Amino acid sequence: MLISIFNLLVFPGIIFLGVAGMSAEFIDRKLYARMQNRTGPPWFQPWADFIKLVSKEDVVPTEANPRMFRAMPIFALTSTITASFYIPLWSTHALYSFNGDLIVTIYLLTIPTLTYFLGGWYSTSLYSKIGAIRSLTQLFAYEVPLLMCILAPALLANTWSLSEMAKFYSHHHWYWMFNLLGFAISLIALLGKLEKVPFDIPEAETEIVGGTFTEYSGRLLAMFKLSINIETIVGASLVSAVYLPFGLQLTPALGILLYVGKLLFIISILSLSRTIFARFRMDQMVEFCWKIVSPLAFLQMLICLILKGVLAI
Amino acid sequence: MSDLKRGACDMIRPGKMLVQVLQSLFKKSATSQYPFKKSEMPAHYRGKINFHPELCIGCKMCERDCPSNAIKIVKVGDKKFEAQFDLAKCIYCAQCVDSCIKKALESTKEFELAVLDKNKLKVTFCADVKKDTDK
Amino acid sequence: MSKEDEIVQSLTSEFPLLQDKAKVQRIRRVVADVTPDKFEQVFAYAKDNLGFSVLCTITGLDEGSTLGFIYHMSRTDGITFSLKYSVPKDKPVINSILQYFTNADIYERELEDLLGVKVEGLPEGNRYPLPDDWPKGEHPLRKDWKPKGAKIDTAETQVKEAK
Amino acid sequence: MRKVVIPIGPQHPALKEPESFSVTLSGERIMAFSARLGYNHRGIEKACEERTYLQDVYLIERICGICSHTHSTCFVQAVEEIAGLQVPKRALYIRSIIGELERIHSHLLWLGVAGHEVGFDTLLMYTWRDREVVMDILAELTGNRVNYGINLIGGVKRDLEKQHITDILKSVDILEERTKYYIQVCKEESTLIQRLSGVGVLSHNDALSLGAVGPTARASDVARDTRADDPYAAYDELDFKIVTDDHNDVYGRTLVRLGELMESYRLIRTAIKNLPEGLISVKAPRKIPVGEAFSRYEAPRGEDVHYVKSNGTDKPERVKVRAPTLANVQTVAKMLEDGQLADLPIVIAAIDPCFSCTDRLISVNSSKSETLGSMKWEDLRLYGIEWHRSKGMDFSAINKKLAERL
Repeated sequence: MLISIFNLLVFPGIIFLGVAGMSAEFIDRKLYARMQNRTGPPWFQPWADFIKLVSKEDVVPTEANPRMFRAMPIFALTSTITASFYIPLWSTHALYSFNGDLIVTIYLLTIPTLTYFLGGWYSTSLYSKIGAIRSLTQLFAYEVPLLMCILAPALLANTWSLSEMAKFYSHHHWYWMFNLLGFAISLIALLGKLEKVPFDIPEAETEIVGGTFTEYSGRLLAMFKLSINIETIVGASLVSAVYLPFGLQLTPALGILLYVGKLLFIISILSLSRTIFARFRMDQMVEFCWKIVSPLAFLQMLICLILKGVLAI
Repeated sequence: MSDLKRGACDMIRPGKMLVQVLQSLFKKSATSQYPFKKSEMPAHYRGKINFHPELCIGCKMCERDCPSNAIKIVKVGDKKFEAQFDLAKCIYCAQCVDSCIKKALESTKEFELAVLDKNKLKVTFCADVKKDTDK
Repeated sequence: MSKEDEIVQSLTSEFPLLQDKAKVQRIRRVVADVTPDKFEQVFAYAKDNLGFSVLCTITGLDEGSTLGFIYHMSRTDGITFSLKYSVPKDKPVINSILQYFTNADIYERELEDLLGVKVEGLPEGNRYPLPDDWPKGEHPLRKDWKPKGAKIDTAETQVKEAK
Repeated sequence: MRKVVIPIGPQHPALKEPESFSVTLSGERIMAFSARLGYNHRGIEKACEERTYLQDVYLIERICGICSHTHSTCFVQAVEEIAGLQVPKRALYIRSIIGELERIHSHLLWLGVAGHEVGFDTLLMYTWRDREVVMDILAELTGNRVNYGINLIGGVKRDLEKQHITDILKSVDILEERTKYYIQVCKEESTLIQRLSGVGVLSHNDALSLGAVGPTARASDVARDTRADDPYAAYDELDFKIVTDDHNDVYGRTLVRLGELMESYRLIRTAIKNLPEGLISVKAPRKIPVGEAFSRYEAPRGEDVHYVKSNGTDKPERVKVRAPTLANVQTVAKMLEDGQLADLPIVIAAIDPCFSCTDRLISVNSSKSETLGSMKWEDLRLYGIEWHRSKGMDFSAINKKLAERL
C-alpha cells in the first residue's frame, strides 16, 4: 500500500515526472534559444511560469460546460502519469507489466490529445473549437504511423509487453539497429503528439490565438502545461525504451545516467526540429503523414517481419 | 505540393538552416543584457534636452517651433529665463535645438526616462542655478 | 512636344471647355479642373484613351462654400493627372467611380466619413475610417468642425490658461 | 459542415496593429472575407491643418514607425515644390541613402514577421538580429533608431561624415552576406516554400485592376516602381533594377523583397560613391506661398502619395496622405479567395500591412463628452480595483506596501 502511494506520488509518479518534465521544458527552451542565438530563460523559468499560473484565478467561460471544462486537465495529467508505469526506464523492468501493456501505454498517451479536443470543444470559443478539430485531425494523421512503427520492434521481439521487449533486446545486443527507421518515424509522430513545430497546427498562435487552450487560465492551464511536459518525458521514455534498448543491464547508477542521456538526445532532436522547420499546414501535415510517413512505417514493419523469418526468432 | 509543379525552387532541402543553427549553439548570444549592462547611445543621439539658462535670450523660438508644446520659457528676472520642459509631451525631435539661435539647448544621450509619477517628467531648468536642480 | 503637353492638347481638343483649365503643373504633373457634369466623361477619357490606369487616391477638400474632389491618377511612365471638380456644400452628392476603378470604394468611403459627402452608387459596407459609434453629421475634415469638448493644446491656449 | 465566422482582430496575435477582419469559414476553407479598417485613425490630416509646416514634418513622420522617412520625405518634397525651393544635391543624396537604409530595415523586419506567421521563429530571430546592424547605423546617422527627424523643408538636418560612410559601407557588406544566406534559405528550405508557394495568388491582371503597389504588385510581374517612373530625391542619377517576379504568390513577394534588399545595398554603394559636395540645406520660408503639389515616394511597402495644398500662411490648408497599405489591403480579399485559414496570417502579412500608415484619425476625446467617451487612466485603475474587490480580491494592502517601497 505504502509503496503504491510512493509510486503514485513520488517515483515514477507525479513528483519525479513533474521535475523531469519541467527540466525537459527548460532544456528545450534553452536549446531553442541558443540555436536562435539568444540567451534563453534561466533554469527556474518553467517553475516560475507554473507557480504564476497556479496562483492565478481560473476563469471558466459562461458558455462553457464547467464540469467538462474543469475535468479535462485532470484527465490529461492522470493518463500521462499512468502511462509511465508500464515503461521500463533504465532497467528491463517496468513498475507494472503484463502482456499487452504496449497497447495500453499508447492508448493512455492518446487520451491527452482527446482531452485537448474535448476541453477545446467544451470551451465553446471559436478559436478553441477550431484548435480542437485540428488536434483531432492531427491525431488521426500521426497515430497510425506511430502505432505501426512501434509494433515493428514488438513483432521482432515477439511480445506485446514493453518489459519483455526490453529483455529481448538486452539479449540480442544489436537488434535495435534494425529499427532505426522506426525511431525516426516515432520522433516525427512524437512531434505531432506533443504539438510542437512543425506540427503545432492545433495551437498555431498566429492563426487561432491559443488554439485549444485559448479559454484556459490559472490552475487548469497549469495542469495542461504540466501534462504536456510530462507527456514529453513519457513519450521520450517510450521511444527510448522501444528503440534504444541498450545498456539496460548496467548498474543502476550507470543505467540512470544512460537513461538521462537518451532522454536528452531525444529532447534535443525535438528542439532541433522545432528550430529548423516552418509550421506545416493541416492538409500538408495529413498528406505528409499518410503519403510519406505511413508507408515508411509499413516498410519498417516489413523489415522486421522479414528479419524475423531470416533470423528465425 | 504545388511548388514542385510550379518549379518554384532550385532545390528541395528541408532543414537548410541546420548548419547555422548548430553553429549558433557555440556562438555568443546576440541578446543584449540591457538593464544589467547599460547600452551606449551614438554620439549625436537625440535624448533628453538640456538647457543652458545663461545663454538664453528669451526669443521663444523653441517654444514656437516645438511640435508638441513641451517647452515653456518663463522670464524670471532681468535677462534671466528658465525653461519648463514636459518630458511626457516631448517627442525628442530636437527641433528646439535647431531652432535655438544661441545654442542654449542641446540633446543629451540620456534616454532612460521612464518614471511611475508623471509629474516627475516636468523638468524646470532654473536660471540662477546652473545645473538642473529638479533631479 | 513633351508628353505632358500632348496630354493637355489631347484633352483640350476632345473637351473644348478645358481650354484654360488643363495645364502642366511641372514635369510629370498634369492638372485639370472640370465642371461636375463633364467630370465623368473627362475621367473616362483619361482612363481609357490617355492610359491613366491607376487611381492613386481621391483627395477631398473643404473650400468654404464648395467641396472639392481631386482624383489623382497615374500611368506607367510616371505622369500623374489630377482631375478636380467641386460641388456646392449644401448639396454634397457625387457619383461613385466604382465602375472605372474597383479599388475606389475605400477612398470614397473615406470621403463619406471625413467630408460628409454622399457618394451615389456605393454599395453597402463597413464604414471607413471612423468608429461605428461616431455621431452622425460629424465630419472631421470640414473646416468648421472642431473636436467637441476637447482641449486643443496649443501655445495660445496655454497662455490663456496661464492667465 | 456548418459555416462559422471567426473574428481576426482588432486584437489578435497575427496582427501587429489593431485592425479587424472577419472570416467566414467552412472547415478550414475561407468562404468570405471582410475587413473593417480605421482602428488606428489618429486625426493626423486634420491635425496637420492646425500646425505649422515645421511642426507638420515631425507629425507626418510619426504616421508610421517603420516608414517614417517615407512620409516625411514625401511631405517635404511637396512643400518644397510649392515653395519653389532648389534643394541641394547632397541633401537629395542623403535622403536617398536614408531611404534605402530604411527599406533594408523594413524588408528585414518583414522577412522575420513572415517567418513568424508560418511558425518559423528561427528566421524571425535571425533577421531581427541582423536588422540591428542597420538600426544602429540609422541611430548613428540621424540620432534615433526610428523617426529619424533628418528631413527639413529645404534639405536635411545632418551631414554624412567620413566615419559614417565607412560605417555604412561596413554594415552594408555584413548585411549583403546575410541576405545572400536568407535568399538561399528561402529558395531551398522546403517547409518554408510549402507554406509560401501557391498561397495568396494575385494574378497579373488582378494586380493591375485592383491597383496594387510596391512589392505586392511587382511579385505579380507589374514593373511599377516610383523610384524609376517618377524619380525623386537622387534616384534619377542612380542606376538600379526594378525587381519583379512572376510567381504571383507569397513566395514571389518574398523573393521580390529579398531581391530589393540586394538592389538597396548596391544603390547605397553607388550613392555614397557619387555623393556630391556642398550644402545640405537651403533656408525655407516659414510662410509657404499659395499652391498645391502632389508628391509620390516609393516606400518599402509601395507607393506613398501625399497631396499638400497651401494657402499662403504658415499652416497648410490640406494635407492628404495615401499610404501604400490602403492600396494593397484591397487585394487581400482577392488573394484569400478559396484559401485556407492557416494561410490567412501570411497572406495578410505578405502585403506588409502598416495600418498606422493607413488610418490617420481619431478625435481627441474628452472624458466629459458622452458620445465620444473614454476613460481616464486613474478611473480605469479604480474600476479595476473595484472589480477585483467585488470578486473577493483585495490588493489594497499590497498596494500600500508597494507605495511605501516606491
